[in-house]
Amino acid sequence: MLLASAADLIVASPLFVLFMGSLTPLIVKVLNKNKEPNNFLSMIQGVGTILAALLLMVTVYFLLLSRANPFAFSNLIAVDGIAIIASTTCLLLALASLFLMRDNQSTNGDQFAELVFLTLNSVLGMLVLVMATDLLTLFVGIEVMSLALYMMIGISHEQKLSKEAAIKYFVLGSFASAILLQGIAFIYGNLGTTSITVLTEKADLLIGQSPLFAVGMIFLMIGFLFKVSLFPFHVWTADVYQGAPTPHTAFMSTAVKMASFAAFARIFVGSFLVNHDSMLNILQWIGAITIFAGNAGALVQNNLKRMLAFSSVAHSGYILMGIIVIGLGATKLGMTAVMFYLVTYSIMNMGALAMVSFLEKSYSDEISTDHIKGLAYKRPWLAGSFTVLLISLAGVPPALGFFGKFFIFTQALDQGLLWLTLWAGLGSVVGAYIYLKPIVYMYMIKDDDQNEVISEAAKDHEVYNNRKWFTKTVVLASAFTILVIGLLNTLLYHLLSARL
Amino acid sequence: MLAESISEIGLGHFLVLSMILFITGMLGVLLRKNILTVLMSIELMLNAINLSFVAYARSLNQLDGQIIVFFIMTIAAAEAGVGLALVVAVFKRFKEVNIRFFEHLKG
Amino acid sequence: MLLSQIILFPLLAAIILLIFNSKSDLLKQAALGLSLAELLLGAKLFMAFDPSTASLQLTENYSWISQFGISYSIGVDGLSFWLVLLTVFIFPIAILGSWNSINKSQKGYYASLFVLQTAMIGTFLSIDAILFYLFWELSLVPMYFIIGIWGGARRIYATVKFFIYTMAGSILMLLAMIYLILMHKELMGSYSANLLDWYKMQIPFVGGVLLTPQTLMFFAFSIAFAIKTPAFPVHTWLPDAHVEAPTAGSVLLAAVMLKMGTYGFVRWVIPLFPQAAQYWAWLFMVIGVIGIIYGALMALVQTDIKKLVAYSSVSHMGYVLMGLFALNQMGVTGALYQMLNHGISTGALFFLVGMIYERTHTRQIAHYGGLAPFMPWYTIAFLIITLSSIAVPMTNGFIGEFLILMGSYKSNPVWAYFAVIGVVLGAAYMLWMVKKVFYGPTGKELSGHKDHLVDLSAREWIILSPFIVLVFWMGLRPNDFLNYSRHSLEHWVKNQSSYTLDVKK
Amino acid sequence: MTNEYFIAIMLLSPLVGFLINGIFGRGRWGGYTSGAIATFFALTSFASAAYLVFGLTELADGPRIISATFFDWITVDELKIPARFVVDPISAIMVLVVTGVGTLIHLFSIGYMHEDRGVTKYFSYLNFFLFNMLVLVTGDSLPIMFVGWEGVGLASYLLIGFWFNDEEKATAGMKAFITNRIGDAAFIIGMFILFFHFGTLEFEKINSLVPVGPTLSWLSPLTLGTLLLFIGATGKSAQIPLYVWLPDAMAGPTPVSALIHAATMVTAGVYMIVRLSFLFAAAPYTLMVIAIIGALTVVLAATIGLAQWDIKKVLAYSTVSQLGYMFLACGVGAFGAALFHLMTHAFFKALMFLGSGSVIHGMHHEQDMRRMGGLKKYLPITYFTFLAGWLAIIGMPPFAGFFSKDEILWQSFSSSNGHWIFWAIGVLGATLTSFYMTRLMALTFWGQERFDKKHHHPHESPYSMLIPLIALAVLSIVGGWLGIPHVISEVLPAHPANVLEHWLEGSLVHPIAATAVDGGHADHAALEWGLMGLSVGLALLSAVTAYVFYIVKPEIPKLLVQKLGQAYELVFNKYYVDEIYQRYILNPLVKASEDLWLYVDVRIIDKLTYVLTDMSIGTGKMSKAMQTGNIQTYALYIVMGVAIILTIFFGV
Repeated sequence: MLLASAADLIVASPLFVLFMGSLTPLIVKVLNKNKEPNNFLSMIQGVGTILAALLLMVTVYFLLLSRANPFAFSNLIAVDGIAIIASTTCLLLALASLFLMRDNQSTNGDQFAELVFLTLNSVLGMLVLVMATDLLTLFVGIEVMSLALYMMIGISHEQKLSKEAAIKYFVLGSFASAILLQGIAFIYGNLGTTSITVLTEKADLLIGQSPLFAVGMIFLMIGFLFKVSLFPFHVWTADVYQGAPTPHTAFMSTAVKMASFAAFARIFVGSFLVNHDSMLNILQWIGAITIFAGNAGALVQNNLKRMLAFSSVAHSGYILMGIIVIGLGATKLGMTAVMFYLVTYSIMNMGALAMVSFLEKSYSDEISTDHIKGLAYKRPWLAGSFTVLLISLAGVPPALGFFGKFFIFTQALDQGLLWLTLWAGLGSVVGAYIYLKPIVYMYMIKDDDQNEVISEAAKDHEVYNNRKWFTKTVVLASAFTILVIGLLNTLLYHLLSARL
Repeated sequence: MLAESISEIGLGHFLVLSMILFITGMLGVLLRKNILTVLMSIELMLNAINLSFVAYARSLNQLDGQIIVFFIMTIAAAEAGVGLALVVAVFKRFKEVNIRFFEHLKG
Repeated sequence: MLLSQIILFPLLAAIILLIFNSKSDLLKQAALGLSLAELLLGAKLFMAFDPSTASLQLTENYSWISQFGISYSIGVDGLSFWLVLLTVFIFPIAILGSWNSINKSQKGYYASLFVLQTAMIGTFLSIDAILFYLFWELSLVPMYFIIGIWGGARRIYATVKFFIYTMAGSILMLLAMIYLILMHKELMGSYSANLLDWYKMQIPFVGGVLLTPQTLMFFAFSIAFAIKTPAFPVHTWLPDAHVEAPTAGSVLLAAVMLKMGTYGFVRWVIPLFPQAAQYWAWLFMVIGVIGIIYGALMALVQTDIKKLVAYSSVSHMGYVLMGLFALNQMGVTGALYQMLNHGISTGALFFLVGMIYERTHTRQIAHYGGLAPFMPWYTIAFLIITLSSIAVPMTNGFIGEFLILMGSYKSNPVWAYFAVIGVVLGAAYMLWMVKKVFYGPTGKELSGHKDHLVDLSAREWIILSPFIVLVFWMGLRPNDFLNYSRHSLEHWVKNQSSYTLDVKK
Repeated sequence: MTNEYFIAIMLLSPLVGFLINGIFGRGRWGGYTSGAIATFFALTSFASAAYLVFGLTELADGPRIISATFFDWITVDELKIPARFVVDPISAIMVLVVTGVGTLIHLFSIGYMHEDRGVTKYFSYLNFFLFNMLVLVTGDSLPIMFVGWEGVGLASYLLIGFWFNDEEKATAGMKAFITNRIGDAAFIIGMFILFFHFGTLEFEKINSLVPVGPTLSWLSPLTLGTLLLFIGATGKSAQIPLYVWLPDAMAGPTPVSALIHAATMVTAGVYMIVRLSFLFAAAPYTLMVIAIIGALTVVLAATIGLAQWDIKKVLAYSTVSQLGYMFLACGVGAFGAALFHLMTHAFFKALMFLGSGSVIHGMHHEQDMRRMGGLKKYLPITYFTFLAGWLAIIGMPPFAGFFSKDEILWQSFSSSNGHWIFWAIGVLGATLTSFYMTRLMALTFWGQERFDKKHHHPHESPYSMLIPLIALAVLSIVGGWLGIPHVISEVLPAHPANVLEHWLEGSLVHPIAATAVDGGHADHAALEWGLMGLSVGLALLSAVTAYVFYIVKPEIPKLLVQKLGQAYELVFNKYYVDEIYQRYILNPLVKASEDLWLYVDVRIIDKLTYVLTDMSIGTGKMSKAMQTGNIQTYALYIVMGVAIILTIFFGV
C-alpha cells in the first residue's frame, strides 16, 4: 500500500503550495543575510501564494466533483462543499489580513517576513481543519492554525499587551485543545475509529448507549465552543482581540471563526440533537446567553476593538443557532444558513476591523470612540463605508448582515426554536445600540455652537492621506460588497447552497 | 465484572489513571502561579490523553490509537516550543513568570 | 415599471447629488428639481391609476430570494395610492423648507432625504413581506442621520431612542413574517412571502387563548406598527424625536413616517389576522381612545411648541387607530382620510413652527406672545392649519374625525363617547397655544428679535400654499379624494374575514 | 335653476366679500372702502334672500320649499351627505333676519369701526360670519348645519378676540370657542345616535321616519339624540351650564355683540330645535329638560343682570335670559313662539346693543354705567331708539317684545307640555328683566351726569350708525305685529291675522294636541287676558321700582346692598360659576395632565425604557465583570462550564 496516491497529492496540493510559498519570504530573508526584505515584496509573495492556493483549491474541487467521493489520504481529508466554501473564504480573508498587516504599525517592519510565513501556515492549518474528515486531522489542523496564531500575536511590535494576549491565548487555547483531545480519545475508544463520517453516523446511537462517548462528544464540542468563543468559553476573546495587533484581530475574528465553525458544523451533520433534548437545551441556552453576553458586553465598551470583540461573540451566538438547526436534521438548509452567515459576517467584521486598523497611528494606539469623533467630516467615504459595515453588523436591511440573520432565523423557526429565536431577536435590538454608537461619534458629536467636534485622530492628514492604501481598499471593498451582495443575496445563497 | 477488574489490570484502570493525570494537570493549570508550571501541567494533560489513547488502542486491538499518540507528541512538542518561546520573550522584557502578571487586559 | 421608477428614482437622485459640490447653491436647486421630477412621476401614477377597481394595480413581480418565495413584488391600490402621492407631494416642500435652515453637510442631508423617500414609498408599495421589511427598516437609517446630525441639542438621545424603539418593534414583526413564510409552506406547500398569497391562508385562531399562532403574530405585527404609529404607551419616542429633528425631519416624520405604522395595520395586520383583529379590536380602540385623550392632555401642558404639536400627533393618530379598529367602512375610510389630514396639517404645523424658530431661535411658548401684529399673514396661515388640526368643518380634519367617530360609534358607542372628549381638548390646547403665541402683549423675549419678525417670504408662501389649498379642498370636496380609495376600502371592509386581493391584469 | 343660482348668490356673496377684504384689502384699504365692500355683499345676500322668500310666498300650494343641491359632500357607505341648502318657511325667517339685521350691522360698523387699524379684517370676519350663519340656517342636513354651526363659532372666536393685543379679550374668544366645542361634541354624538337610528341625517328624510306617538323612554335613541343635540344648543345659545362664555364674549366690538352674540348666532340653538321640531316633539322627556333648563336660565341670568355695571354685560345677561325664554318656548312645544321671540329679540336686542355701541362710541369706549348718566341730551336719537328697544324688551304693548314674550308665557301656561310653574318663572324673569333694563336706562340716559366732563365729550354718532338704529327701532315696534294673538286681534278693529302662524303652518309640528286652546275658547280668552295683564302689570311695577331706586332715591340700592350682603355678593359675582368651573374642572384637568405627564410619560414609560436599558447595561457590566483578566479564572470558567454541561446532560 502506497503512503499516498497521486490523487491524494493533488488533493493536498493547495496545502503544499501554501507551505512552500510560506517559506519564500523566509528564504529571501535568510539569503539577504537576515536583513528584513522589502515588506511589500514579502506581502506580494504571500498574496501570490494565497492566490495560487486559491486557484488550486478551486481546481481540485472541480476535479473531485466528477469523482464519487472527494476524500483523500484514506479518508483523512476531503474537499467537499464545506471545505471549498470555508477554505476559499479563509484564503481571501488571509489575503485581506495580509493587506492590513502590511499597513499596520504593529505588524509592518521587522519580522514581517516571519509574519507572512506564520499567516500562511495558520491558513494552512485552517485548510486542514476545514477539510478534515477525521478527528486526528481536525486536531492537527486546529493546532497548526492556533500555534501559528500564538506566534503571530507574540511577535507584534507592541510589547506589553500583545505578549499578554499571546500568553493568554496560548494557555487557554492549549487547555481547551487538551479538553478537545480528551474528547477525541473518548470518542475513539467507544467508536473504534476517529473518522468523522463514522462518528456522525453513529453518534445518535452511541450517545444514548455509552456515557463515556457522550462525555467525549461534549468535550469535543467544548473545544469548539472555546474556539468560536461561546459563553462561558468566550472570556478570552475580548482580551486577546484587544491585545493582538488589529490585523490579527481581523484575521482571528473572521478566518478562525469561519474555519472553526465549518469544522464544528461537520460534527452535527449526524443530527443527533433530535433525540437528545438535554444537549439541545444546553446548546440553546448557550446560544441565547452568548447573544446577550456579547451584545450587552459590547454595550459598556468604549474601545472599538474590544467592542467589536464582544460583538463577534454575539455573532457566534447567532451562528450557533444555525449549528443547532443542522443538529436537528435540516442539514443542507442549516448548513447554507451557517455558511451564509459566516461569509457575510466575515466580510463585515473584516471591514470594520480594517477601519480600526486604519485609524491606528502607532503600534500602541488604542482606538476608542473618542478617536472617531467627527470622522465623517474629514473622511466622508471611509466613515460612510464604516457606517455601512456597522449597519450591516446591526442587521438592518438592505445591508447584507440582515440576510444572514434572516436565513438563520428562518431555519431556526422552521425547526421550532421559537424562544431561542425570540431571544436572538431581542438581543439584536440591544446589538443595534452598540453599532449605532460609533456612528453617533463619527457624525453627531457637536459642541455648544453646533460645530462638529473633530478628534485629533480624524484631523491627522499626514497619516490618513498618504498611507494605508491597502487598508482603505479593504474597508471600501468590504462596504461595497456588503451593499451589492445585500441586494444580490440570492446569488450568494445559491452559490453556497449548490455546494452543500 | 468486579472480580475481573481486580484480577486483571484492564482498560478501566488505565482510564482512571489517565483521568487522574488529566485532572492533576487541569488543577495545575488552575492553581499554579508559575507560568512554566502551568505549561508543564498542560503537557501533563496531553500525556494523560496519550495514555488513554494507548489504552484504548490496546483494548480495541488497533494501531490507530498508537499512531495518534505520535501525532500528539509532536504537537505537544511544538506547543511546548511555542509556549516556551513566548514565556522567554515575556521574561526577557518584564522579568516576570507569575501568571497573575498577565492581567492588564480585562473588563 | 412606473412603480419601480417611483421607488427607485429618489435613490438615483441621492446618488446624483453626490457628484455636486457640497457648498454650492446648485446642490439645493438640483435636489429641488429632482424631487419635482419625482412629483411628476407621482402625477403619472395619478393618471395611470384606475379608481374603479379594488384590485392591485400596476404590479411588478421579480423573483428575488427565490428559495423562500421572496420576491420584489410591488403594486398599488386604493389603500396605498394616496399615501404614495402624499409622500411625493411633501418632499419638494420639505426640501424648500430646509432651504435656509440646513447649512451644514448639505449634500448628506439631501441625499438622506432622498433615501428616506425611497424607503417610504417602497414601504407603501411593497406587497412582499421581506421587501416591506427591508424598506421599513431602511427608512430608519436616513431618519436616524437626519435627526442625529441636523437636529437640536438632545438629538443623539432622541435619534437613538427613535431607532431602538422602532427596531425593537420591527424585530418581532420580522419573526412573525418568517413564521408566516414557513406557515405558507406548511399550509400551501410552497414558501411564499407574498402578501397576496398570505391572504389566502387560514391561520389557526382560537379566541381567548394567547398562544395561538394568529394571536401571537397579530400582536407581533401590531406592536411594530403601534410603536411606529405611535400608540399609547409606546409613544414616548415621538415627542423627543419631533422636538430634536430639524424642520423637514419633523415634517416627514409626522407626515409620512407615522403613516407607515397605521398603513401597516390596514395592509397587513387586519386582513391577515381577521379573527384576531376582530377579537382584539376593543383593545386597540381603547388604546386609540387613550391616545386621543392622553395625547391631548399632554399637549395641554407642554411648554415647547414642537412638543405640543408632537403630542397632538399622538392624539390624532389615536383617532386613526380607533377608526381602523372600528372595522367598518366609515371608520376605516375616516382613518385613511385622517392619515392624509394629519400629514397635511401636522406637516404644515411643523413647517410653521420651523419658520418662526428660524426667526426667533426659541420654541418656548412662554417666550412668545403678540406675534400677530408683526406677522399677520403668518398668523393667518397658522390659524388655518390650526383649524384643520382641530377639525373645524370645511377643513380636511373634520371629515376624517367625523367619519372616524361615526365609524367607532357604529362599532362601539362607548369609545366614541370618550373619543369626542378629544374634540374639545384638541381645540383647547391648540387655541391656548395660538393665544399664547400670537395674541396678548408682545413677548419679552421677542423684543430683541423684532427686526427678524418679518412676515412670510415668497419661499415660505410657496411652502404653505399647497397645504392651505389642500386643507380646504379636502374639507369641501372629500369625495374627490375618497373616490380613489372607495372600491378598495369597500372590498376591504366587506370581505374582512376572508380578505383576498387579486391583481388587475 | 334660477333658484339654485340665487341660493348660491345668497350663500356665496358674503364669502366673496370675505375673500376680497381678507386677501386684497389687508392693510391697504381704509374703513370706508372695506366697509362698503362688505356691506355691499351683505346687501346682495339680503336681496337674494328677499327674492327667494318672495318666491316662497308664491309657492302657495304644494311643499313650500326652495332647494339647491350643489354637490355630494361626503359619501361613505350608507352615509350620504349632499351639500343641499333649502329655503323653507322656517329658514326663510332666519335668512331674512340674518341678512337683514346683518346688513344693518354692517352699515353700523362702518361708522363704529372705521378708525380701527384692523378694520378690513373686521369686515372680512363679519362677512365670513354671515356666510357661515347662512349655511347653518339653510343647510338641509345635520352635518351641513354643523358646518355652519362650527363656522359661526369660529367667526365668533375671531371677532371676540378681535383686539387680541389685550390678552383678556383673546382669552374670551378662546373660552367661547372651547365652551362651544363642548356642546359641539355632544352635538356630534347626537348626530350619530340619530343617524344610526334613522339611517340618514337629512331633515326631510328624518321627518318622514319619526314615529307618530311620543317616545316615552329616557334611553331611546330619540330622547338621547335630541338631548345631546340640546346640549349642543346650550353651548351655542348660552344656556345653563355652558352660558359662561357669552358675557365674556362682550370683549368683542359692540356691533359684533349685536349681530353674533345677540341677534343671530346665539339663537342658532333655538333655531336648530325649531328646525327639528318634528323630532323634538316626539321626545317629550327632552322637551321637559329643555323647558326646565330654559326656565332656570331665564331667572339665573336675569338675577345676575341686576348687579352688573358694565352696560354690555347687562345686555349680555339679558340675552342669556331671553334665550332662556326661547328654550322655554321650545320646551313647552311652542316652537312657533320660540321662533317669533327669536325674531323680535333679534330686532330689539340688536337695537340695544347697537345703541349701547353708539353710547360707547360717544363716550370714547367707556362701558361702565357708573360713569354715565343723563346721556339723553347728548345722544338724542340713540336715546329714542334705545327707548323703543327698552319698551320692547320689558314687554310693553304694542312693542315687539310684548307679543312674542306673551305668547311664550301663555303657551307655557296653557300647552299640554306646560305648567303654571313655567309661567310663574317666566313672569318672574320678565319682572326682573324689566327692573334691570330700567336700571340700565336710568343709569345711562337719565339722572345725573356722572362722567368726567373734562375727558368725555359725549356726542351723537354719525348717520351710518343712526340709520341702522332707526331701522331696528322701527322693527322693534312693528316686528311683533306679525304674530298678534287671537285674543287681541279679535278686539282690534281690522282683525289682523297672525301672519307668522299662518306662514309657519305645516312647517312646524305641534306636540300638543291643542285641545286646551280650542276647547273652552271664551274661558281661555279671559284667562289669557288676565295673565297678560298680570305680567305687563308686574313688569311696569318693576320698571317703576327701578326708576325710583336709581333716579328718585339713589341711596336705596346702596342700602339694599348692605342689607342683602352675601346674597348681593353672590349675584354680583355671577354665582361664582366661572370660579367654580375654574377651580373644579379646569385646574384639576391641567393639574392632572401635568401629573400624568410627569408620572406616566416621564416616570413610568420612559423609566421603563430606562429600566430596560439599565438591564442591558447591567448585563453588560456582568459580562464585563467576568473578564477579570486572570488566566486561571478564565480556565476555571472553562472547567465550570464543562462541569455544568456534564451535570445538566447527565441530569445529576
